[in-house]
Amino acid sequence: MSPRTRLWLVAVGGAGVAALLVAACLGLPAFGGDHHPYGDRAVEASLAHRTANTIASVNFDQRAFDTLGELTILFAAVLGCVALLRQTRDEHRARPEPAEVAPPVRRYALLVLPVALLTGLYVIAHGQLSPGGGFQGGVAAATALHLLYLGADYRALERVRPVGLYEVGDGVAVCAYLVTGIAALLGGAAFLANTLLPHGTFNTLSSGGTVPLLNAAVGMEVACAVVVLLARFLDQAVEIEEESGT
Amino acid sequence: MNGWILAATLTLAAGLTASLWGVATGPLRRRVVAQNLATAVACPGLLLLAQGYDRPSYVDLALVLALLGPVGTLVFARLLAGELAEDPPRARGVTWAAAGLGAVVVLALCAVTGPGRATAKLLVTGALLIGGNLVASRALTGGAGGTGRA
Amino acid sequence: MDVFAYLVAAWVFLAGCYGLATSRNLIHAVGCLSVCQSATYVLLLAVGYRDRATAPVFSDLKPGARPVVDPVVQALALTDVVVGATVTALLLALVVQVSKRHGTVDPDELSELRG
Amino acid sequence: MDDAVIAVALVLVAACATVAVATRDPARQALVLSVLGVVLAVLFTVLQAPDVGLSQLAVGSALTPLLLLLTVRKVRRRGQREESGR
Repeated sequence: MSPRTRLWLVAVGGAGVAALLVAACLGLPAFGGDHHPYGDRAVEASLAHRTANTIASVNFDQRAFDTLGELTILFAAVLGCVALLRQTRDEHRARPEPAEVAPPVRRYALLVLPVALLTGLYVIAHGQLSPGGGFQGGVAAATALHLLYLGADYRALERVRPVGLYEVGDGVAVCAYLVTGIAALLGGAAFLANTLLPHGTFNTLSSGGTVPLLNAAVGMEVACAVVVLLARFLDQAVEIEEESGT
Repeated sequence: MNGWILAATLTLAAGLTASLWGVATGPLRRRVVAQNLATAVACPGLLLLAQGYDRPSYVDLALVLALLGPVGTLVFARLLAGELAEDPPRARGVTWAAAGLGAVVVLALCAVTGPGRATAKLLVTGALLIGGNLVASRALTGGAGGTGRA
Repeated sequence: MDVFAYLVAAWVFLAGCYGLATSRNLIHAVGCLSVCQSATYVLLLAVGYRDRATAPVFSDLKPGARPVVDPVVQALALTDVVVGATVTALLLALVVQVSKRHGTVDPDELSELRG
Repeated sequence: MDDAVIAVALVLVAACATVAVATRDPARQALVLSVLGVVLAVLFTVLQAPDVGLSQLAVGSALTPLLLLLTVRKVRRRGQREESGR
Protein backbone atom coordinates (compact mmCIF):
# COMPACT_ATOMS: atom_id res chain seq x y z
CA MET A 1 0.00 0.00 0.00
CA SER A 2 1.43 3.37 -0.96
CA PRO A 3 1.68 6.02 1.77
CA ARG A 4 -0.87 8.12 -0.12
CA THR A 5 -3.57 5.44 -0.16
CA ARG A 6 -2.86 4.73 3.49
CA LEU A 7 -3.28 8.37 4.42
CA TRP A 8 -6.65 8.43 2.63
CA LEU A 9 -7.70 5.28 4.43
CA VAL A 10 -6.70 6.80 7.79
CA ALA A 11 -8.58 10.01 6.95
CA VAL A 12 -11.78 8.17 5.99
CA GLY A 13 -11.62 5.78 8.94
CA GLY A 14 -10.68 8.56 11.36
CA ALA A 15 -13.54 10.75 10.15
CA GLY A 16 -15.97 7.88 10.69
CA VAL A 17 -14.69 7.17 14.19
CA ALA A 18 -14.69 10.90 14.99
CA ALA A 19 -18.32 11.25 13.90
CA LEU A 20 -19.34 8.25 16.01
CA LEU A 21 -17.37 9.49 19.04
CA VAL A 22 -18.91 12.96 18.85
CA ALA A 23 -22.39 11.46 18.54
CA ALA A 24 -21.64 9.28 21.58
CA CYS A 25 -20.30 12.26 23.55
CA LEU A 26 -23.51 14.21 22.89
CA GLY A 27 -25.50 11.25 24.18
CA LEU A 28 -23.56 10.89 27.46
CA PRO A 29 -24.93 12.34 30.69
CA ALA A 30 -23.74 15.94 31.07
CA PHE A 31 -20.27 16.47 32.60
CA GLY A 32 -20.44 17.03 36.36
CA GLY A 33 -23.93 15.57 36.72
CA ASP A 34 -25.29 14.47 40.07
CA HIS A 35 -26.39 10.96 39.11
CA HIS A 36 -23.80 8.36 40.18
CA PRO A 37 -25.79 5.44 41.60
CA TYR A 38 -22.93 2.93 41.43
CA GLY A 39 -20.42 5.34 42.96
CA ASP A 40 -22.70 6.25 45.86
CA ARG A 41 -23.20 2.57 46.70
CA ALA A 42 -19.45 1.96 46.49
CA VAL A 43 -18.86 4.76 49.03
CA GLU A 44 -21.44 3.27 51.39
CA ALA A 45 -19.95 -0.21 51.09
CA SER A 46 -16.47 1.17 51.75
CA LEU A 47 -17.59 3.00 54.88
CA ALA A 48 -19.33 -0.17 56.07
CA HIS A 49 -15.97 -1.96 55.89
CA ARG A 50 -14.29 1.01 57.64
CA THR A 51 -11.93 1.77 54.77
CA ALA A 52 -11.21 5.50 54.60
CA ASN A 53 -9.93 5.53 51.01
CA THR A 54 -12.91 4.44 48.92
CA ILE A 55 -10.73 3.86 45.87
CA ALA A 56 -8.58 1.36 47.77
CA SER A 57 -11.75 -0.31 48.97
CA VAL A 58 -13.04 -0.64 45.39
CA ASN A 59 -9.70 -1.99 44.22
CA PHE A 60 -8.88 -4.43 47.00
CA ASP A 61 -12.28 -5.29 48.44
CA GLN A 62 -15.29 -4.75 46.22
CA ARG A 63 -13.53 -5.45 42.93
CA ALA A 64 -10.55 -7.42 44.24
CA PHE A 65 -11.07 -10.10 41.59
CA ASP A 66 -10.73 -7.46 38.87
CA THR A 67 -7.43 -6.35 40.41
CA LEU A 68 -6.25 -9.96 40.28
CA GLY A 69 -6.85 -9.79 36.53
CA GLU A 70 -4.79 -6.60 36.30
CA LEU A 71 -2.01 -8.24 38.31
CA THR A 72 -2.03 -11.15 35.90
CA ILE A 73 -1.59 -8.76 32.96
CA LEU A 74 1.28 -7.08 34.81
CA PHE A 75 2.91 -10.42 35.56
CA ALA A 76 2.49 -11.60 31.99
CA ALA A 77 3.95 -8.36 30.61
CA VAL A 78 7.02 -8.70 32.84
CA LEU A 79 7.39 -12.36 31.86
CA GLY A 80 7.20 -11.36 28.20
CA CYS A 81 9.87 -8.69 28.64
CA VAL A 82 12.19 -11.07 30.45
CA ALA A 83 11.78 -13.63 27.68
CA LEU A 84 12.23 -11.10 24.87
CA LEU A 85 15.21 -9.28 26.33
CA ARG A 86 17.28 -12.21 27.56
CA GLN A 87 20.90 -12.47 26.52
CA THR A 88 21.21 -14.60 23.41
CA ARG A 89 24.15 -16.78 22.43
CA ASP A 90 25.69 -14.34 19.97
CA GLU A 91 25.76 -11.54 22.53
CA HIS A 92 28.23 -10.84 25.27
CA ARG A 93 28.38 -8.51 28.20
CA ALA A 94 30.77 -5.60 28.01
CA ARG A 95 31.77 -3.85 31.19
CA PRO A 96 30.34 -0.34 30.92
CA GLU A 97 32.86 2.39 31.54
CA PRO A 98 32.26 4.12 34.86
CA ALA A 99 30.42 7.37 34.33
CA GLU A 100 31.63 10.68 35.64
CA VAL A 101 28.85 12.32 37.62
CA ALA A 102 29.10 15.86 38.94
CA PRO A 103 29.51 15.85 42.74
CA PRO A 104 26.27 17.78 43.47
CA VAL A 105 24.26 15.29 41.41
CA ARG A 106 25.92 12.39 43.22
CA ARG A 107 25.27 13.92 46.64
CA TYR A 108 21.67 14.68 45.68
CA ALA A 109 21.07 11.13 44.46
CA LEU A 110 22.52 9.54 47.60
CA LEU A 111 20.59 11.93 49.85
CA VAL A 112 17.25 11.59 48.07
CA LEU A 113 17.42 7.81 47.55
CA PRO A 114 16.42 6.90 51.14
CA VAL A 115 13.85 9.71 51.26
CA ALA A 116 12.24 8.50 48.04
CA LEU A 117 12.25 4.87 49.19
CA LEU A 118 10.61 5.91 52.47
CA THR A 119 8.03 7.96 50.60
CA GLY A 120 7.25 4.97 48.40
CA LEU A 121 6.75 2.78 51.45
CA TYR A 122 4.64 5.51 53.10
CA VAL A 123 2.43 5.72 50.02
CA ILE A 124 1.97 1.92 50.04
CA ALA A 125 1.34 1.71 53.79
CA HIS A 126 -1.23 4.51 53.83
CA GLY A 127 -3.01 3.18 50.75
CA GLN A 128 -6.25 2.47 52.57
CA LEU A 129 -6.31 5.90 54.25
CA SER A 130 -5.01 8.67 52.03
CA PRO A 131 -4.45 8.84 48.26
CA GLY A 132 -1.96 6.19 47.26
CA GLY A 133 -1.61 2.45 47.48
CA GLY A 134 0.38 -0.45 46.20
CA PHE A 135 0.34 0.54 42.56
CA GLN A 136 1.63 4.09 43.05
CA GLY A 137 3.99 3.43 45.94
CA GLY A 138 5.49 0.40 44.23
CA VAL A 139 6.42 2.40 41.15
CA ALA A 140 7.79 5.27 43.25
CA ALA A 141 9.96 2.98 45.39
CA ALA A 142 11.31 1.06 42.40
CA THR A 143 12.08 4.27 40.51
CA ALA A 144 13.86 5.61 43.59
CA LEU A 145 16.22 2.63 43.54
CA HIS A 146 17.42 3.70 40.11
CA LEU A 147 18.71 6.97 41.51
CA LEU A 148 21.79 4.86 42.14
CA TYR A 149 22.25 4.47 38.38
CA LEU A 150 21.75 8.20 37.85
CA GLY A 151 23.90 9.30 40.76
CA ALA A 152 26.69 6.76 40.42
CA ASP A 153 26.82 4.25 37.59
CA TYR A 154 25.31 1.00 36.48
CA ARG A 155 27.75 -1.21 38.36
CA ALA A 156 26.85 0.45 41.66
CA LEU A 157 23.20 -0.34 40.98
CA GLU A 158 24.01 -3.95 40.05
CA ARG A 159 25.78 -4.48 43.36
CA VAL A 160 22.70 -3.69 45.46
CA ARG A 161 20.16 -5.20 43.11
CA PRO A 162 20.16 -8.97 42.79
CA VAL A 163 17.65 -9.30 39.95
CA GLY A 164 16.94 -12.94 40.74
CA LEU A 165 15.67 -11.99 44.17
CA TYR A 166 13.26 -9.46 42.67
CA GLU A 167 12.01 -12.01 40.15
CA VAL A 168 11.23 -14.35 43.04
CA GLY A 169 9.63 -11.48 44.95
CA ASP A 170 7.39 -10.78 41.99
CA GLY A 171 6.08 -14.35 41.98
CA VAL A 172 5.76 -14.48 45.78
CA ALA A 173 3.65 -11.30 45.79
CA VAL A 174 1.19 -12.72 43.25
CA CYS A 175 1.00 -15.91 45.32
CA ALA A 176 0.36 -13.88 48.48
CA TYR A 177 -2.57 -12.18 46.75
CA LEU A 178 -3.98 -15.55 45.68
CA VAL A 179 -3.44 -17.09 49.13
CA THR A 180 -5.35 -14.24 50.77
CA GLY A 181 -8.18 -14.90 48.34
CA ILE A 182 -8.17 -18.64 48.98
CA ALA A 183 -8.05 -18.08 52.76
CA ALA A 184 -11.35 -16.25 52.47
CA LEU A 185 -12.66 -19.21 50.48
CA LEU A 186 -11.58 -21.62 53.24
CA GLY A 187 -13.24 -19.35 55.78
CA GLY A 188 -16.54 -20.10 54.10
CA ALA A 189 -16.93 -16.86 52.13
CA ALA A 190 -16.44 -16.02 48.47
CA PHE A 191 -12.99 -15.85 46.82
CA LEU A 192 -11.21 -12.64 47.93
CA ALA A 193 -14.14 -11.64 50.16
CA ASN A 194 -13.13 -9.27 52.95
CA THR A 195 -14.19 -11.48 55.87
CA LEU A 196 -10.86 -12.77 57.10
CA LEU A 197 -9.85 -10.03 59.53
CA PRO A 198 -11.77 -7.66 61.78
CA HIS A 199 -12.48 -4.37 60.03
CA GLY A 200 -10.82 -2.36 62.79
CA THR A 201 -11.21 1.29 63.71
CA PHE A 202 -12.03 3.74 60.92
CA ASN A 203 -9.04 5.78 59.65
CA THR A 204 -6.25 3.80 61.33
CA LEU A 205 -3.46 1.84 59.65
CA SER A 206 -4.98 -1.52 60.55
CA SER A 207 -8.50 -0.71 59.35
CA GLY A 208 -10.18 -2.29 56.37
CA GLY A 209 -9.73 -6.03 57.02
CA THR A 210 -7.73 -7.65 54.21
CA VAL A 211 -7.36 -4.38 52.24
CA PRO A 212 -3.92 -3.56 53.75
CA LEU A 213 -2.72 -7.12 53.07
CA LEU A 214 -3.75 -7.12 49.43
CA ASN A 215 -2.42 -3.58 49.13
CA ALA A 216 0.99 -4.65 50.43
CA ALA A 217 1.05 -7.66 48.09
CA VAL A 218 0.31 -5.40 45.12
CA GLY A 219 2.95 -2.92 46.26
CA MET A 220 5.57 -5.66 46.38
CA GLU A 221 4.49 -7.07 43.04
CA VAL A 222 4.61 -3.70 41.27
CA ALA A 223 7.93 -2.68 42.83
CA CYS A 224 9.57 -5.99 41.89
CA ALA A 225 8.05 -5.89 38.41
CA VAL A 226 9.39 -2.39 37.71
CA VAL A 227 12.85 -3.28 39.02
CA VAL A 228 12.99 -6.41 36.85
CA LEU A 229 11.73 -4.54 33.78
CA LEU A 230 14.24 -1.72 34.15
CA ALA A 231 17.03 -4.23 34.84
CA ARG A 232 16.33 -5.94 31.51
CA PHE A 233 16.23 -2.66 29.61
CA LEU A 234 19.37 -1.33 31.31
CA ASP A 235 21.18 -4.59 30.52
CA GLN A 236 20.25 -4.25 26.87
CA ALA A 237 21.05 -0.56 26.57
CA VAL A 238 24.21 -0.44 28.66
CA GLU A 239 25.86 -3.84 28.88
CA ILE A 240 24.89 -6.36 26.23
CA GLU A 241 26.65 -6.14 22.89
CA GLU A 242 26.63 -8.44 19.92
CA GLU A 243 29.62 -10.63 19.25
CA SER A 244 30.34 -9.17 15.83
CA GLY A 245 30.14 -5.63 17.16
CA THR A 246 32.76 -3.15 18.31
CA MET B 1 -14.53 32.51 44.71
CA ASN B 2 -11.44 30.84 46.06
CA GLY B 3 -8.17 32.77 45.87
CA TRP B 4 -6.00 29.67 46.16
CA ILE B 5 -7.62 27.96 43.20
CA LEU B 6 -7.38 31.18 41.21
CA ALA B 7 -3.65 31.39 41.98
CA ALA B 8 -3.23 27.72 41.05
CA THR B 9 -5.10 28.26 37.76
CA LEU B 10 -2.91 31.21 36.82
CA THR B 11 0.33 29.43 37.83
CA LEU B 12 -0.55 26.26 35.95
CA ALA B 13 -1.92 28.01 32.87
CA ALA B 14 1.10 30.30 32.48
CA GLY B 15 3.81 27.88 33.57
CA LEU B 16 2.61 24.76 31.78
CA THR B 17 1.79 26.65 28.57
CA ALA B 18 5.31 28.08 28.61
CA SER B 19 6.90 24.68 29.21
CA LEU B 20 4.70 23.03 26.58
CA TRP B 21 5.78 25.68 24.07
CA GLY B 22 9.40 25.19 25.06
CA VAL B 23 9.24 21.42 24.82
CA ALA B 24 7.50 21.48 21.45
CA THR B 25 9.83 23.80 19.57
CA GLY B 26 13.44 24.78 19.34
CA PRO B 27 16.72 22.95 19.86
CA LEU B 28 17.15 20.08 22.32
CA ARG B 29 18.81 22.30 24.94
CA ARG B 30 15.64 24.38 25.24
CA ARG B 31 13.40 21.33 25.37
CA VAL B 32 15.10 19.70 28.35
CA VAL B 33 14.97 22.96 30.30
CA ALA B 34 11.25 23.24 29.51
CA GLN B 35 10.69 19.69 30.75
CA ASN B 36 12.38 20.59 34.02
CA LEU B 37 10.26 23.75 34.22
CA ALA B 38 7.06 21.66 33.94
CA THR B 39 7.92 19.85 37.18
CA ALA B 40 9.00 23.04 38.91
CA VAL B 41 5.72 24.77 38.08
CA ALA B 42 3.29 21.88 38.50
CA CYS B 43 4.47 21.13 42.04
CA PRO B 44 3.56 24.57 43.51
CA GLY B 45 0.37 24.39 41.46
CA LEU B 46 -0.58 21.10 43.11
CA LEU B 47 0.21 22.54 46.56
CA LEU B 48 -2.05 25.54 45.86
CA LEU B 49 -4.81 23.21 44.65
CA ALA B 50 -4.55 21.12 47.83
CA GLN B 51 -5.03 24.29 49.87
CA GLY B 52 -7.82 25.53 47.58
CA TYR B 53 -9.81 22.30 47.87
CA ASP B 54 -9.09 22.24 51.62
CA ARG B 55 -7.73 18.68 51.35
CA PRO B 56 -4.34 18.28 53.11
CA SER B 57 -4.08 14.71 51.79
CA TYR B 58 -3.60 16.06 48.23
CA VAL B 59 -0.14 17.26 49.36
CA ASP B 60 1.11 13.69 48.78
CA LEU B 61 0.93 14.35 45.04
CA ALA B 62 3.19 17.36 45.29
CA LEU B 63 5.58 15.38 47.48
CA VAL B 64 5.85 12.53 44.97
CA LEU B 65 6.25 14.99 42.09
CA ALA B 66 8.97 16.88 43.98
CA LEU B 67 10.82 13.57 44.42
CA LEU B 68 10.35 11.96 41.02
CA GLY B 69 10.23 15.02 38.74
CA PRO B 70 13.94 15.82 39.14
CA VAL B 71 14.67 12.09 38.75
CA GLY B 72 13.02 12.28 35.33
CA THR B 73 15.15 15.27 34.38
CA LEU B 74 18.28 13.46 35.57
CA VAL B 75 17.28 10.56 33.29
CA PHE B 76 17.24 12.90 30.32
CA ALA B 77 20.48 14.55 31.43
CA ARG B 78 22.20 11.17 31.62
CA LEU B 79 20.86 9.48 28.51
CA LEU B 80 20.96 12.53 26.22
CA ALA B 81 24.35 13.63 27.59
CA GLY B 82 26.08 13.16 24.25
CA GLU B 83 23.74 15.51 22.39
CA LEU B 84 23.58 17.98 25.25
CA ALA B 85 27.36 18.21 25.56
CA GLU B 86 27.59 19.58 22.01
CA ASP B 87 25.11 22.34 22.75
CA PRO B 88 24.81 22.81 26.51
CA PRO B 89 21.61 24.39 27.84
CA ARG B 90 21.63 27.67 29.70
CA ALA B 91 18.86 27.91 32.24
CA ARG B 92 19.96 30.12 35.08
CA GLY B 93 17.10 32.66 34.83
CA VAL B 94 14.31 30.10 34.44
CA THR B 95 15.66 27.88 37.20
CA TRP B 96 15.91 30.65 39.76
CA ALA B 97 12.49 32.04 38.80
CA ALA B 98 10.93 28.60 39.28
CA ALA B 99 12.78 28.10 42.58
CA GLY B 100 11.55 31.51 43.74
CA LEU B 101 7.97 30.61 42.82
CA GLY B 102 8.26 27.36 44.76
CA ALA B 103 9.66 29.13 47.81
CA VAL B 104 6.97 31.84 47.77
CA VAL B 105 4.15 29.30 47.47
CA VAL B 106 5.52 27.02 50.19
CA LEU B 107 6.08 29.93 52.60
CA ALA B 108 2.61 31.35 51.95
CA LEU B 109 1.02 27.95 52.58
CA CYS B 110 3.09 27.45 55.75
CA ALA B 111 1.91 30.83 57.03
CA VAL B 112 -1.71 29.79 56.53
CA THR B 113 -1.33 26.25 57.88
CA GLY B 114 0.31 27.19 61.17
CA PRO B 115 2.80 24.98 63.02
CA GLY B 116 2.29 21.23 63.03
CA ARG B 117 2.89 18.09 61.01
CA ALA B 118 1.28 19.55 57.90
CA THR B 119 3.76 22.43 57.89
CA ALA B 120 6.68 20.06 58.29
CA LYS B 121 5.46 18.08 55.28
CA LEU B 122 5.09 21.29 53.27
CA LEU B 123 8.62 22.36 54.17
CA VAL B 124 10.04 18.96 53.22
CA THR B 125 8.20 19.11 49.91
CA GLY B 126 9.46 22.61 49.26
CA ALA B 127 13.05 21.71 50.13
CA LEU B 128 12.95 18.63 47.88
CA LEU B 129 11.38 20.64 45.06
CA ILE B 130 13.85 23.50 45.11
CA GLY B 131 16.89 21.32 45.78
CA GLY B 132 15.84 18.81 43.13
CA ASN B 133 15.31 21.42 40.48
CA LEU B 134 18.57 23.20 41.16
CA VAL B 135 20.46 19.91 40.95
CA ALA B 136 18.58 18.78 37.84
CA SER B 137 19.26 22.08 36.15
CA ARG B 138 22.93 21.82 37.14
CA ALA B 139 23.05 18.32 35.65
CA LEU B 140 21.54 19.59 32.40
CA THR B 141 23.91 22.50 32.02
CA GLY B 142 26.94 20.25 31.91
CA GLY B 143 27.10 18.73 35.37
CA ALA B 144 26.42 15.25 34.02
CA GLY B 145 29.48 15.89 31.87
CA GLY B 146 32.25 13.44 31.36
CA THR B 147 32.02 10.68 28.85
CA GLY B 148 28.27 10.38 28.99
CA ARG B 149 28.56 6.63 28.92
CA ALA B 150 27.16 3.78 31.00
CA MET C 1 -18.50 22.58 29.38
CA ASP C 2 -21.20 19.88 29.25
CA VAL C 3 -19.49 17.78 26.60
CA PHE C 4 -16.13 19.57 26.31
CA ALA C 5 -14.35 17.05 28.54
CA TYR C 6 -15.63 14.11 26.49
CA LEU C 7 -14.64 15.84 23.27
CA VAL C 8 -11.10 16.37 24.60
CA ALA C 9 -10.89 12.63 25.32
CA ALA C 10 -12.09 11.87 21.78
CA TRP C 11 -9.57 14.34 20.33
CA VAL C 12 -6.67 12.84 22.26
CA PHE C 13 -7.68 9.34 21.13
CA LEU C 14 -7.94 10.35 17.47
CA ALA C 15 -4.64 12.25 17.60
CA GLY C 16 -2.95 9.15 19.00
CA CYS C 17 -4.50 6.98 16.28
CA TYR C 18 -3.31 9.39 13.56
CA GLY C 19 0.21 9.25 14.98
CA LEU C 20 0.11 5.45 15.07
CA ALA C 21 -1.00 5.19 11.46
CA THR C 22 1.51 7.65 10.04
CA SER C 23 4.46 6.76 12.27
CA ARG C 24 7.82 6.09 10.61
CA ASN C 25 9.46 4.75 13.76
CA LEU C 26 8.17 1.98 15.99
CA ILE C 27 9.37 3.72 19.18
CA HIS C 28 7.35 6.77 18.17
CA ALA C 29 4.37 4.48 17.52
CA VAL C 30 4.61 3.08 21.06
CA GLY C 31 4.61 6.65 22.39
CA CYS C 32 1.48 7.41 20.34
CA LEU C 33 -0.17 4.31 21.77
CA SER C 34 0.43 5.62 25.29
CA VAL C 35 -1.26 8.88 24.20
CA CYS C 36 -4.27 6.79 23.10
CA GLN C 37 -4.27 5.09 26.51
CA SER C 38 -4.37 8.41 28.31
CA ALA C 39 -7.53 9.31 26.37
CA THR C 40 -9.34 6.48 28.13
CA TYR C 41 -8.34 7.82 31.55
CA VAL C 42 -9.61 11.28 30.67
CA LEU C 43 -12.93 9.85 29.48
CA LEU C 44 -13.39 7.61 32.54
CA LEU C 45 -12.66 10.37 35.04
CA ALA C 46 -14.82 12.87 33.15
CA VAL C 47 -17.75 10.45 33.39
CA GLY C 48 -17.24 10.09 37.15
CA TYR C 49 -16.93 13.81 37.93
CA ARG C 50 -19.60 15.60 39.96
CA ASP C 51 -19.83 19.38 40.27
CA ARG C 52 -18.54 20.93 43.51
CA ALA C 53 -17.61 17.50 44.86
CA THR C 54 -14.34 16.23 46.30
CA ALA C 55 -12.39 12.98 46.31
CA PRO C 56 -13.95 10.03 48.20
CA VAL C 57 -10.93 9.80 50.52
CA PHE C 58 -11.96 10.21 54.14
CA SER C 59 -8.61 10.43 55.90
CA ASP C 60 -9.01 14.20 56.29
CA LEU C 61 -12.76 14.56 55.70
CA LYS C 62 -15.81 13.60 57.73
CA PRO C 63 -17.92 11.10 55.74
CA GLY C 64 -20.99 12.86 54.43
CA ALA C 65 -19.61 16.38 54.97
CA ARG C 66 -19.18 17.09 51.26
CA PRO C 67 -20.47 15.42 48.09
CA VAL C 68 -17.93 13.04 46.57
CA VAL C 69 -17.12 11.97 43.01
CA ASP C 70 -17.50 8.41 41.68
CA PRO C 71 -14.74 6.14 43.09
CA VAL C 72 -15.39 3.20 40.74
CA VAL C 73 -14.09 4.83 37.56
CA GLN C 74 -11.09 6.13 39.50
CA ALA C 75 -10.22 2.61 40.63
CA LEU C 76 -10.45 1.41 37.02
CA ALA C 77 -8.19 4.20 35.73
CA LEU C 78 -5.73 3.85 38.61
CA THR C 79 -4.82 0.21 38.00
CA ASP C 80 -4.73 0.74 34.27
CA VAL C 81 -2.16 3.56 34.48
CA VAL C 82 0.41 1.25 36.05
CA VAL C 83 -0.50 -1.85 34.04
CA GLY C 84 -0.46 0.26 30.87
CA ALA C 85 3.12 1.28 31.61
CA THR C 86 4.26 -2.34 31.85
CA VAL C 87 2.45 -3.14 28.61
CA THR C 88 4.34 -0.21 27.03
CA ALA C 89 7.52 -1.84 28.32
CA LEU C 90 6.52 -5.12 26.66
CA LEU C 91 5.95 -3.34 23.35
CA LEU C 92 9.33 -1.61 23.66
CA ALA C 93 10.93 -5.02 24.27
CA LEU C 94 9.32 -6.17 21.02
CA VAL C 95 10.77 -3.12 19.27
CA VAL C 96 14.24 -4.01 20.56
CA GLN C 97 13.78 -7.55 19.19
CA VAL C 98 12.61 -6.22 15.82
CA SER C 99 15.64 -3.97 15.59
CA LYS C 100 17.92 -6.90 16.43
CA ARG C 101 16.36 -9.21 13.86
CA HIS C 102 15.82 -6.80 10.98
CA GLY C 103 18.16 -3.91 11.73
CA THR C 104 15.46 -1.28 11.31
CA VAL C 105 12.54 0.15 13.26
CA ASP C 106 10.77 1.77 10.30
CA PRO C 107 7.47 -0.08 9.71
CA ASP C 108 7.61 0.67 5.96
CA GLU C 109 11.06 -0.89 5.56
CA LEU C 110 9.90 -3.86 7.63
CA SER C 111 6.98 -4.61 5.30
CA GLU C 112 9.34 -4.37 2.31
CA LEU C 113 11.61 -6.93 3.94
CA ARG C 114 8.79 -9.39 4.32
CA GLY C 115 7.20 -9.10 0.89
CA MET D 1 -13.97 28.76 39.52
CA ASP D 2 -13.62 24.98 39.58
CA ASP D 3 -14.78 24.92 35.99
CA ALA D 4 -12.11 27.39 34.90
CA VAL D 5 -9.26 25.28 36.28
CA ILE D 6 -10.73 22.12 34.74
CA ALA D 7 -11.06 23.84 31.37
CA VAL D 8 -7.43 25.03 31.53
CA ALA D 9 -6.22 21.51 32.36
CA LEU D 10 -8.31 19.97 29.57
CA VAL D 11 -6.98 22.41 26.97
CA LEU D 12 -3.42 21.74 28.13
CA VAL D 13 -3.94 17.97 27.85
CA ALA D 14 -5.36 18.27 24.34
CA ALA D 15 -2.50 20.53 23.21
CA CYS D 16 0.15 18.38 24.84
CA ALA D 17 -1.21 15.17 23.30
CA THR D 18 -1.22 16.78 19.86
CA VAL D 19 2.38 17.93 20.30
CA ALA D 20 3.40 14.46 21.53
CA VAL D 21 2.02 12.88 18.36
CA ALA D 22 3.51 15.54 16.08
CA THR D 23 7.02 15.16 17.55
CA ARG D 24 8.55 12.51 15.32
CA ASP D 25 11.93 12.02 16.95
CA PRO D 26 11.55 9.43 19.76
CA ALA D 27 13.94 11.14 22.19
CA ARG D 28 12.17 14.47 21.83
CA GLN D 29 8.81 12.69 22.02
CA ALA D 30 9.89 11.20 25.35
CA LEU D 31 10.38 14.76 26.64
CA VAL D 32 6.88 15.75 25.52
CA LEU D 33 5.40 12.56 26.98
CA SER D 34 6.96 13.36 30.34
CA VAL D 35 5.33 16.83 30.27
CA LEU D 36 2.08 15.14 29.19
CA GLY D 37 2.33 12.94 32.27
CA VAL D 38 2.58 15.97 34.54
CA VAL D 39 -0.29 17.76 32.78
CA LEU D 40 -2.47 14.65 33.02
CA ALA D 41 -1.69 14.40 36.74
CA VAL D 42 -2.85 18.01 37.16
CA LEU D 43 -6.05 17.25 35.23
CA PHE D 44 -6.74 14.20 37.40
CA THR D 45 -6.22 16.30 40.52
CA VAL D 46 -8.73 18.94 39.43
CA LEU D 47 -11.15 16.15 38.48
CA GLN D 48 -10.82 15.12 42.16
CA ALA D 49 -8.98 11.89 41.49
CA PRO D 50 -5.75 12.24 43.52
CA ASP D 51 -5.14 8.48 43.48
CA VAL D 52 -5.05 8.38 39.70
CA GLY D 53 -2.95 11.54 39.64
CA LEU D 54 -0.42 9.91 41.93
CA SER D 55 -0.34 6.85 39.70
CA GLN D 56 0.22 9.00 36.64
CA LEU D 57 2.98 11.00 38.33
CA ALA D 58 4.79 7.87 39.47
CA VAL D 59 4.65 6.34 35.99
CA GLY D 60 4.82 9.37 33.73
CA SER D 61 7.53 11.49 35.30
CA ALA D 62 10.42 9.04 35.36
CA LEU D 63 9.50 5.46 34.40
CA THR D 64 8.10 5.89 30.88
CA PRO D 65 10.80 8.35 29.73
CA LEU D 66 13.50 6.04 31.10
CA LEU D 67 12.09 3.03 29.22
CA LEU D 68 11.72 5.01 25.99
CA LEU D 69 15.21 6.51 26.16
CA LEU D 70 16.82 3.17 26.94
CA THR D 71 15.13 1.68 23.88
CA VAL D 72 16.25 4.63 21.76
CA ARG D 73 19.80 4.17 22.98
CA LYS D 74 19.81 0.43 22.24
CA VAL D 75 18.36 0.89 18.75
CA ARG D 76 20.70 3.79 17.93
CA ARG D 77 23.76 1.90 19.14
CA ARG D 78 22.90 -0.96 16.81
CA GLY D 79 22.26 1.44 13.94
CA GLN D 80 25.61 3.19 14.42
CA ARG D 81 27.48 -0.10 14.49
CA GLU D 82 25.88 -1.25 11.27
CA GLU D 83 26.71 2.03 9.58
CA SER D 84 30.36 1.71 10.54
CA GLY D 85 30.46 -2.01 9.73
CA ARG D 86 29.34 -1.60 6.16
